[in-house]
Amino acid sequence: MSEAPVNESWEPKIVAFLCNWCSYAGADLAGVSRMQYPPSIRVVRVPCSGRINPLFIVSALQSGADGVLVSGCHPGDCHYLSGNLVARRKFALVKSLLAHVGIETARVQFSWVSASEGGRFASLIEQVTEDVRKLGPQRKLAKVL
Amino acid sequence: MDKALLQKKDLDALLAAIRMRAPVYAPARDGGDGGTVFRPVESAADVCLGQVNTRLSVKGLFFPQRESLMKFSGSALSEVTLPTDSLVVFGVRPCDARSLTWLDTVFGGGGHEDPYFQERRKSAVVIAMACDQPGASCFCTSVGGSPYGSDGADMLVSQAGADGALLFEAASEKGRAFLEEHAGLFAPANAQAREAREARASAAAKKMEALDLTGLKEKLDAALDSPLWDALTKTCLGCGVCTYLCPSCHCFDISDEKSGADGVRVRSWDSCQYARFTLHASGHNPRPLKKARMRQRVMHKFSYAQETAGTAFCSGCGRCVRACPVNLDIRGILTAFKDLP
Amino acid sequence: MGELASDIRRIAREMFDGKRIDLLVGFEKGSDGYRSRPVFIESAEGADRLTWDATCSQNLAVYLPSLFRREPQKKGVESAPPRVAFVAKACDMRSLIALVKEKQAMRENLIIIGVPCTGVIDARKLEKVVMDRAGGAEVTELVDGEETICVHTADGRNLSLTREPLVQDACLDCQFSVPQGADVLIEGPGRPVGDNSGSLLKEFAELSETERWQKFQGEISRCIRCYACRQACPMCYCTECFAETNNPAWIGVTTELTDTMIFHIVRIFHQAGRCVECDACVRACPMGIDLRPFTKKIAADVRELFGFTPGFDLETPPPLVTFREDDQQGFVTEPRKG
Amino acid sequence: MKNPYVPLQVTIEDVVIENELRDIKTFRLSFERDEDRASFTYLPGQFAELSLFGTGESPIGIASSPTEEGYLLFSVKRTGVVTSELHASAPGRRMGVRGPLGRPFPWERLEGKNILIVSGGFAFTTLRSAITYVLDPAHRKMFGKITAVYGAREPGELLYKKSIAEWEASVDIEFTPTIDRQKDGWTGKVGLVPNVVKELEPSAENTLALVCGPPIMIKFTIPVLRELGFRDEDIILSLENRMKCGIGKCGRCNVGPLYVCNDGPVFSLAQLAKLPQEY
Repeated sequence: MSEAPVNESWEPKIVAFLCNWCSYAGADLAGVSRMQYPPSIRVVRVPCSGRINPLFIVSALQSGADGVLVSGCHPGDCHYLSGNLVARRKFALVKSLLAHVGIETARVQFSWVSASEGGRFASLIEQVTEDVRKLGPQRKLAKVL
Repeated sequence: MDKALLQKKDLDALLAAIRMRAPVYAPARDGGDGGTVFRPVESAADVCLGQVNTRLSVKGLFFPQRESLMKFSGSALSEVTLPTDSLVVFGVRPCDARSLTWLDTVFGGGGHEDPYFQERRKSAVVIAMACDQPGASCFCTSVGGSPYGSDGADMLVSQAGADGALLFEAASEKGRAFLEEHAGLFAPANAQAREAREARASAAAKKMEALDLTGLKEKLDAALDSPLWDALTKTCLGCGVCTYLCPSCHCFDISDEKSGADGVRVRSWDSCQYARFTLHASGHNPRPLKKARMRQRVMHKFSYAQETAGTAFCSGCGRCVRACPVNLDIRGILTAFKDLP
Repeated sequence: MGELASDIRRIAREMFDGKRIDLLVGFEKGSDGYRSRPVFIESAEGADRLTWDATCSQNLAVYLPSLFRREPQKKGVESAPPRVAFVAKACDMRSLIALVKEKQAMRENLIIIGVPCTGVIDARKLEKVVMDRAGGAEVTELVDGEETICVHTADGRNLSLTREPLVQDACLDCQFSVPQGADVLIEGPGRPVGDNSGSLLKEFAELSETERWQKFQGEISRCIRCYACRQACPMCYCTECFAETNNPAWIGVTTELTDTMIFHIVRIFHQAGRCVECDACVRACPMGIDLRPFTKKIAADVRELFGFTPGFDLETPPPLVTFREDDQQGFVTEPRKG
Repeated sequence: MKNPYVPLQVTIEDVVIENELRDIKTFRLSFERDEDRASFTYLPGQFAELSLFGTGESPIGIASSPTEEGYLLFSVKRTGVVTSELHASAPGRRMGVRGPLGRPFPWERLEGKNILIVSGGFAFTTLRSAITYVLDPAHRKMFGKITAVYGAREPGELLYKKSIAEWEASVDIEFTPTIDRQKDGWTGKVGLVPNVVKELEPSAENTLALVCGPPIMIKFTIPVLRELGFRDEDIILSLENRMKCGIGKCGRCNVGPLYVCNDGPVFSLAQLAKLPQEY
């Protein structure tokens, strides 16, 4: 894999899978409230965090994402009652397995953000961006042709 | 010079001399379980010649499992990526070397030359290592080969000299040129070594039980719809081990990979044993069942190849026998058809 | 022929004679003296082919889904699903149960002939020992004793080898050597409960992130995408695998390293709540890739996080189709402020 | 050494929607380089790999005739990944063509013969090429009587409607379009292709039959042709199988020892009778 130079202008690219009902609305709220957060995320809206296939996560990394964030409704608040709770089990395993094979834990993060938590969303993005920035560009699973 | 002796201790010097010009590939350790594959070696110490055969055959050096055919940018071709480097392979078993002659037929014939294969083949020197200790799953003598055969190789090496000195025999013009080039390291072959070579060759061949496969093609052709196909392939798992390890299997896929607008068109090994291999976009599959897929594998090697190339495409290297997860032994399949009334 | 083998033959014959089954999946002698292989027996006469010894390593449950996968049936002329008997070690049996749980077969159409297991021989370990002791010779015959394995080599040598070092790793950790809940249980010695404290995983986990990645990458870089691991795995029964679909094409079809790594990561992830740690994938690999540090991780996590061990009762739902409100979520990112 | 994997660069000049279902479009492609145009010499019955970089390649029969100079026509049904991408392409897009590949209809044998063309549905494309070729004034005298039956489920699914009208009116060819079931506004023949052939009773004398269609049509047409006296050697079929290389190497399109790409796609029924039915 080629070594792209890491310079000061490098900004992490983070793919954020946000559930339609809570986290996407939370991101919307952060936006209309004019809250500042780093422009590092590329949002993919999904109907529910239960829609997340682990392949989405590794495909994002393979396509060159430096980090992946998945965010859904808080447990108990799922629009579909239990989508996020079933998903939580998957997420725990994915997170653990990726870390086990040696992918930095902060590359793939999971969180809960409700529709009313614009501030929480902004600080989540700030924090995840900072975590990923510290790690530098993601090269382990990025496909270089 | 056709035949020459190399003292075992001089193998290092020979490898070093070759490496001045081209990388040397030879069987070398791979993984924790004692298996070997062909990879670049630096000295004789890296070379493992003790095992029956390498995990993967030599074909991958000429027909890599993944290779770029061309690069593109947007909707236009940007570069044709023909290989340019030459190589020398040392320690190829005669079964593998013989299979190269069939790959030559496939990639060089049919009215379309395959420049990628041909470029590599043209520039390479193949040094075969005679086989003194065939394994229990080896059957080269049943399919017209020999543990001391040199088909497909430029040179055959055997441990026929006194004190294990290596006897090099040129098998092609390239081989003769090689011996001339490195003449300083070699001593002339003596009569003793020549005699020892013959004795060892016949001893090695005797270590294998030969199957009588005469008339097999006719039997297979007549048994296309035989229930044996189903009966013999029930336990097949449908993986690609037999075909990927086979030195003569050459099926491939072509696929495009891109990131952004740029990408490569790559060729990669594929297997007739995979259900999707022949699947049409419409959903129709001409070989939907594993009995049809196994029939294809066996027929291609032992019947179709006879018609198109005049020889069976099986060198009896035994890899498919050894590595099949369910021990589906092609010798058993062949014998079952051969024994049909 | 051992005692267990003759028991298996007798039981098989009785079942065919009593017209209780249409098919029996068991083991027969392999072609090379030190391996056995799966066999499908369809009549009482065929039962004589059955064998049982320490070389019966494959997990036969791999054949179950295909036996029950049938063409759509025409109304009014439905054919009855087959009645199948399986000769099963404890791990085979657990896979069978896990498959029934996932609706791949009807339990009532299955007869499980449980055979206690003292650990099966790892063909690769055997080859390596024989290579060290007898050069390149191949094994032509193997006789299993309790403490020793006697092998005969192609060049006419007889070797007496200590059994335990030849037993495959999966068996060394084995917690369940006697099939539980088999329809017919053949009497015989089992294997003492092994050490499953997870020393392999612990050792691996103690490595640095970089070392773990290097090990993972190093193993996977030798993968040739022959799919033997997947095909040999009883729980990899999807008719269409994510690794091969072209629409969407999740990953490339070649041995490009990230494609291969993703194939293995996701395949192993798909085994969550399914893997019975039988090592069928490891055994099948023609490249000798050691997947164990990774496959065992998913099994251990499922045990620890969800208290689930696959392959026993049919009632407990698989762990990934259910949840508990108090499932641990320590991995979830809590923003420090906001 | 010519590299058979490298496509020739072309541009999509025009796209025509052929049917009411809108899943078949005809693409007119023009070469970007004159030397490529000159090197692409073909005969009806051959095919080419349409090459979309980043998506892949798809083997498609050539629908234009060599007598139509300066461009190539390909009628493509939207089915898989490549054909879907192609359907989403507009004139002006650059792409590749690799070919011509395979063997054409047996033109040497066809010379001096009567020709019976039997086709159904979407498989008509290379026969459009054949008809255009034989009706060309320079060629027409080389052949005897030309009869064609072309069927589709309904009128909207018949390809090349404008050409069909011309052929129906032409004295050089006896062209009979047919549809499976009566539909309002259709004044032509109604009936399944095999039945229409039976009804027309074309003579087998000195005649070769070119048959392209869905498997079910072929299955029922062959007995009709045999009954009319056609020998298996004189019934010519065109097969399709999944392909990658198109040059007889990659190993997936073979039927017995023959590769559909290199030895076909055109085969006589006599050739196929000896082979496993893997198509």
